[in-house]
Amino acid sequence: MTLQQIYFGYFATMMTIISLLVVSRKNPVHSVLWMLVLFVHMAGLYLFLNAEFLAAVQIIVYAGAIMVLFLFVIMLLNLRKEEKEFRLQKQWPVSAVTAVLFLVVLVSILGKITVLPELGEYSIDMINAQGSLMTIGNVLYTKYLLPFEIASVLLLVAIVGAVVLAKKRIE
Amino acid sequence: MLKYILIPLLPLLSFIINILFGRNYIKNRAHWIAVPAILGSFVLAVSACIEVLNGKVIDINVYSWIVSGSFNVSVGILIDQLTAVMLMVVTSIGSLIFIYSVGYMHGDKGYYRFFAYLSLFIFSMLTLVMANNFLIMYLGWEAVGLCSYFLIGFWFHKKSAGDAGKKAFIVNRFGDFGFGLGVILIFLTFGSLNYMEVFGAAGGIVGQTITLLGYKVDLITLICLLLFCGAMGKSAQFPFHVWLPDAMEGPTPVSALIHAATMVTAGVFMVARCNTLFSYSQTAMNTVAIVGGFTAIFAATIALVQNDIKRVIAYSTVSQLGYMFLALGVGAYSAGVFHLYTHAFFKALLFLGSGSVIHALHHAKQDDEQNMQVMGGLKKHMPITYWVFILATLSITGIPFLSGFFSKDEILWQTFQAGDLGKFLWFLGALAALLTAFYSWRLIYLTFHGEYRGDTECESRIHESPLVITIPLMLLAVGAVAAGWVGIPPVFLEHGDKIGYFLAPVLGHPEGHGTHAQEYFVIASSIFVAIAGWVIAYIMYIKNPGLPEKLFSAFRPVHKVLFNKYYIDEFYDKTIVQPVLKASDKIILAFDVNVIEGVVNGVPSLIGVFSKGLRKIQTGLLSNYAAVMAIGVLCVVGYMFFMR
Amino acid sequence: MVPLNWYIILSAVMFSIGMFGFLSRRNLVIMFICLELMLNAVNVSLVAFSHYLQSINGQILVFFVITVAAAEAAIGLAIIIAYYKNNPTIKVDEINILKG
Amino acid sequence: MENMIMNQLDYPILSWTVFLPLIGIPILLLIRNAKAIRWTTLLMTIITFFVSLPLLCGFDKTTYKMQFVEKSEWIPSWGINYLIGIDGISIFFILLTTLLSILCVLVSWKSVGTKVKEFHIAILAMETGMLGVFVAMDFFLFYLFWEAMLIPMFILIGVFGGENRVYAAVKFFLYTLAGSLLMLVGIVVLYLYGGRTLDIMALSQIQYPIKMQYWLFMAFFAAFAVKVPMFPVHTWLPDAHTEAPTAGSVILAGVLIKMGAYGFLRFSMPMLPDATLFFSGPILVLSIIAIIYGALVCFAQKDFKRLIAYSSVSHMGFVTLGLFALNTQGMEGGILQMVNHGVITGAMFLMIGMIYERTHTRVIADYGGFAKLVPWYAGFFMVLTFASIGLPGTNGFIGEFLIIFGAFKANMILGVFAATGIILGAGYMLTLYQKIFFQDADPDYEFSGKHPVRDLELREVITLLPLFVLIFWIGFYPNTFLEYMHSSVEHLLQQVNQNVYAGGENVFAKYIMEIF
Repeated sequence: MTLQQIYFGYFATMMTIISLLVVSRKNPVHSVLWMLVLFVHMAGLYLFLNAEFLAAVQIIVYAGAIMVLFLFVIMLLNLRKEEKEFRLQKQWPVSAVTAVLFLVVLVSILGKITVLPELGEYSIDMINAQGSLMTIGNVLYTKYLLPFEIASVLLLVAIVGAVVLAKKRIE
Repeated sequence: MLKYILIPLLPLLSFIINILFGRNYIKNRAHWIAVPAILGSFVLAVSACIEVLNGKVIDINVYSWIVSGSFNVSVGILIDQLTAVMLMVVTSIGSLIFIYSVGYMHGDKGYYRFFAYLSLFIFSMLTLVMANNFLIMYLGWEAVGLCSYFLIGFWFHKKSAGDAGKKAFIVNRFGDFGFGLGVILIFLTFGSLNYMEVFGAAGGIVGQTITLLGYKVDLITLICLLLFCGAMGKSAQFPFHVWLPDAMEGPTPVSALIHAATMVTAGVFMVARCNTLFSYSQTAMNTVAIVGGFTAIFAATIALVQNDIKRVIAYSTVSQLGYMFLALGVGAYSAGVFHLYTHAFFKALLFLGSGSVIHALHHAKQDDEQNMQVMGGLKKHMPITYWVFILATLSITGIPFLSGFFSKDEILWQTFQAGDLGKFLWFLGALAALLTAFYSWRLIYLTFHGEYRGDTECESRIHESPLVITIPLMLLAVGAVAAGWVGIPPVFLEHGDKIGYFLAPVLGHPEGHGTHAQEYFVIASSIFVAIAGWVIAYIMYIKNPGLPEKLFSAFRPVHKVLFNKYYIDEFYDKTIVQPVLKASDKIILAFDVNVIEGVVNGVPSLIGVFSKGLRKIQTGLLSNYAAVMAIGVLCVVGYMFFMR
Repeated sequence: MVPLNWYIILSAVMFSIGMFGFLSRRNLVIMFICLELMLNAVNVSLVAFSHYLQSINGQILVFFVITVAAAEAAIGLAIIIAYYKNNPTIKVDEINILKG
Repeated sequence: MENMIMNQLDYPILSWTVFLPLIGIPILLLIRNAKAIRWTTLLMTIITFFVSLPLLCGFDKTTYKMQFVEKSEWIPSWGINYLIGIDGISIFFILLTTLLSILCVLVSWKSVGTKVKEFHIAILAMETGMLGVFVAMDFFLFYLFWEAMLIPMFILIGVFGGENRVYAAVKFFLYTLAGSLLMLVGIVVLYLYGGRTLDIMALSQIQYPIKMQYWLFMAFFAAFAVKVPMFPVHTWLPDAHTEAPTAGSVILAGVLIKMGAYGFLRFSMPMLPDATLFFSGPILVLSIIAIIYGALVCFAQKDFKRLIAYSSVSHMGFVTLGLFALNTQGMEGGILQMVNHGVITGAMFLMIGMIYERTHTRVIADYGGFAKLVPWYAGFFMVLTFASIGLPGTNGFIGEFLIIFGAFKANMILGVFAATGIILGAGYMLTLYQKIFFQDADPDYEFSGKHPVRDLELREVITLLPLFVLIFWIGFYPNTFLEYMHSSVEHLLQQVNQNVYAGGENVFAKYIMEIF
């Protein structure tokens, strides 16, 4: 068992366990905190797949911004008092079966994939030479310029939308 | 040609003028237009008859009416001997009745309307009589039915009058139903509707038969029976007689003109006109004779017990019409038409006489003025009407040397000669003559003899009708007496039967094969019968007035049946009228509403049921939708990777 | 050397856990978190592909996935707050105004 | 183009007649006050009528060919062209439509108070739609006008109608639409089989296989039977009539109903001769049922308009009987009866509208003793009653007699049953007349004394006059109208019976003869 496999095994098991915890916690705050831990592990995995920039983004954006936002909302709505009822909906077995079926189908598909598309020209060492941030920046601002601009517009729309929605209605 | 067209057109013009301008301009000066019009057409009719007398037959096609493929009918006029007789009857009696109704209808609100409808009636009757093809006759036929509808229902505010008018029109429509089909059948067999062509080709189709509902039916008999069905409807013969007594709701001049002299005789005229067709089919002749004979005796029995003066005379009309059809049935067409001619005079006289009686009682404020039980002893108050009535009754009962005797005796004699069926029918006829004598004299004694049974102070106000009423009565009385002298049988005065010879070219002249002895026996028997009826009536109503009551109570059921006219009205009502109304009420409406509406509204409600089912899927729960999406993706992916 | 399949299995497992959470949890906010979890599972597989197929596109796609996730979270939470104002519940099965 | 005679006149008369009312609509949009709207619409309809008049005198009676034909490319790629023309059969319907439209505008002078502009626009659009149907010689154009005509009628009933007008309007719309969609399928089949052309003349030359003819006939039958209201599918008519405003009822009874029968004449018979022969038996039986059923239902009607609606079901039963007797007299009688029915029932609805303006009730029981109150009205209605019964001297008789004659010639039993229709007709019409005009009203009846009902005024008499002139003109001298039809009917019968043309004998009718 090479060092890499042990490294991956740790991360895989930890991420599975944490995601199970995130899903099953009665108290939403605990879920969010476990989610944070999950993000940290994901950042570690990204580093392992030498996507340093993404690891950073993952930590800053996901963990830092989105999870904080969730915490704010949970605190705002002081949800803790509703923990008495049963967490799951009445037809949870159906969704459990669906989820498991999904898993089975996805995994069984792997067996079907026989031919791998040919490798792209961005080999790992070429990225390390430039630094992953540089390469992503080059490609982002040349080939994917339009999606980038659209993404910015999308964010703008989200901001405006969030503000409008959360504003107090003036009747 | 214009001269002949003017005969029917003058009354039409008077109708149009009266109906359009009557309400606000003419009001009760309508007779200034109507009477000259009818007199004008009377004069023209006389001139036409004189032309026909010296042998000229007028047959003109005015313009082609309907042209559709092979079907070609034109409006045309035919004036031959038969039409001449009818023209004389219609226009002469029409004029007298017009003058009479000037007095009778004086002061009535619908005065102009009355004269308008009367003129329209004269126009339609003349069209019917002067037609030269079956379709124009059909036109006249229906138009006459229309006018009788107007005139019977003249006092329309009375519900009974309205109903009677409607009943008359619908029963006539039953007759016209048969007549219309007959006309169509005639065209289909002969290819034309013109009289001359049809009668000319009649011989050719004697043997032909036609399959109808699987049976072989003789064509000529079928045509004659259909035509006769129309005649029965119009002339109120047995199955279709129900409308005539109710038609008495109309004013009396109407009853006189339409339901005595002219319209009801249209059926007789039609059968006489188609004598060539009828003579080819023995079965049709027999049916006509039997129906005629039966109706004569049947109507006479009902007339025995009626109390309404006009209904008695109405039933006597039905009975006399039965006589005419009897004559036609045995082939004595000229005798039938001769009886029609004389009957028109004395029956119109009877009606107008009773009209003047009712008029007088009406002025005397006597309620239920048509009921004979209320009258009595009017001899002192209304001498002229009394004597005129006497003359008319003498004539109708068949007292020798009066018009009724000659025409009725001629019929009985001709029936007698027509084989053993003829003998039986002759016996029926004689019996009917006995009953006729009885009820006619009963009417005289009840109204004019004995004491006044109405309330006494009214009696003082009863007085003779004004001259404008009595003059036409007297003229008609002359007609009632003298009209018969035209057809004195050869046995009294050789070649005396002038009308028979006059009508011969159209109707043919049956050679009598009975011996003189038989003829004398028939004449003697009819005289005996007339006097016997008179004597019985005299005993029952003058000698001991109590007798009728005792007799009626003795035969209580018989009296009830006769009084209610054999319950035929109720029978028709139950078998035809009610089922139609009930069918339309319940079955048809229910069918229409439930079945069709059910289907029509059922489809959308069915769709509604489906949609209600589908709505359950929209639960509103977010996770359900997400689950459905997930399953959807699952299926697609599964199919893509595993099924293909 | 860790083969690519393992990464994909890992992301599939995370994804189905996320899906189970999303489909069966009653609390709306938790459902959003599970949604984020599913997105991150996808990101993992994307990065793994980008790494093994030596093409940078995977990472850029993850970059865009993150922006979309952020926008989506913002709007979703705003909606929850707006809804919470007039109807103080965030139980999913009580929010069924859209019931047909 | 051997069976068409191009337009001889210097101006396209048919296009002008059809689209003149349409030109009126924008003018109406500009006007504001109601009075001006009414006068302009009246003017437009009168001009259309006078534009359509030269059709009569310019018409060549000797040929069966289509006349005044106008043709121009429309959608060349599909072979659809703007092709219009008329022949002996359709000429009277055009004149009837233009005449009735004038009368509709006149009769709703006072009764339509609100939304006057929309009402008159609907009438003008209606007129164009109807005229279009009668002149269209191209299936596409025909179907376009056939559907276009529904919308204004829907508006007329739906907006300006009585109490549950929406139900009636929707029912009318769906009934006709369902039928005409099937027809569309038929048209497409014909288009494809007939060599990608929609020209009706060309399509009627082609001999289609028997089985296909049966299916096509049923498809067309669905559309036309609904319009004619033949027996089972007639329930939309009474509702549509009771709820429609007077103008709507007049147009509905006067022209809309004729399109179904016209459709049979123009499409089903020439194009599908064998199917026509095959189906003529059942259709004859259906028409007999329609006659007797329609008449019987009239006995039990409480509502004035509903009774007249059912009576027109019975009259149209006569028309289909005449048409499918498949001999000259029956056919010509049928077409003439269509014109007659348009005149008589159109006039009757006009009069019902007038009395409704005064009494605001359609229940027969509320009326009584109107002969004293409104004598002129009673007189006019009397003439109509007897025209509708078919009294000789009026136009009803000519039509009915020819039809019964044709039916009798085709098959004796059918003729007898058809003739019973006359008796029933007399029954319910006279009962109606008696209940409304003769009988004395019951005391608590509010019209007798309180506010006197005023008699016909000049405007109303003028509205009725042309129709009454027509009643007596056709009654006394029908040849002026019959002459136009002879050659077209002859040609049509040849087309239908070309394989069994023994004096226009009806094959199926003989078949019935054996059964009975």
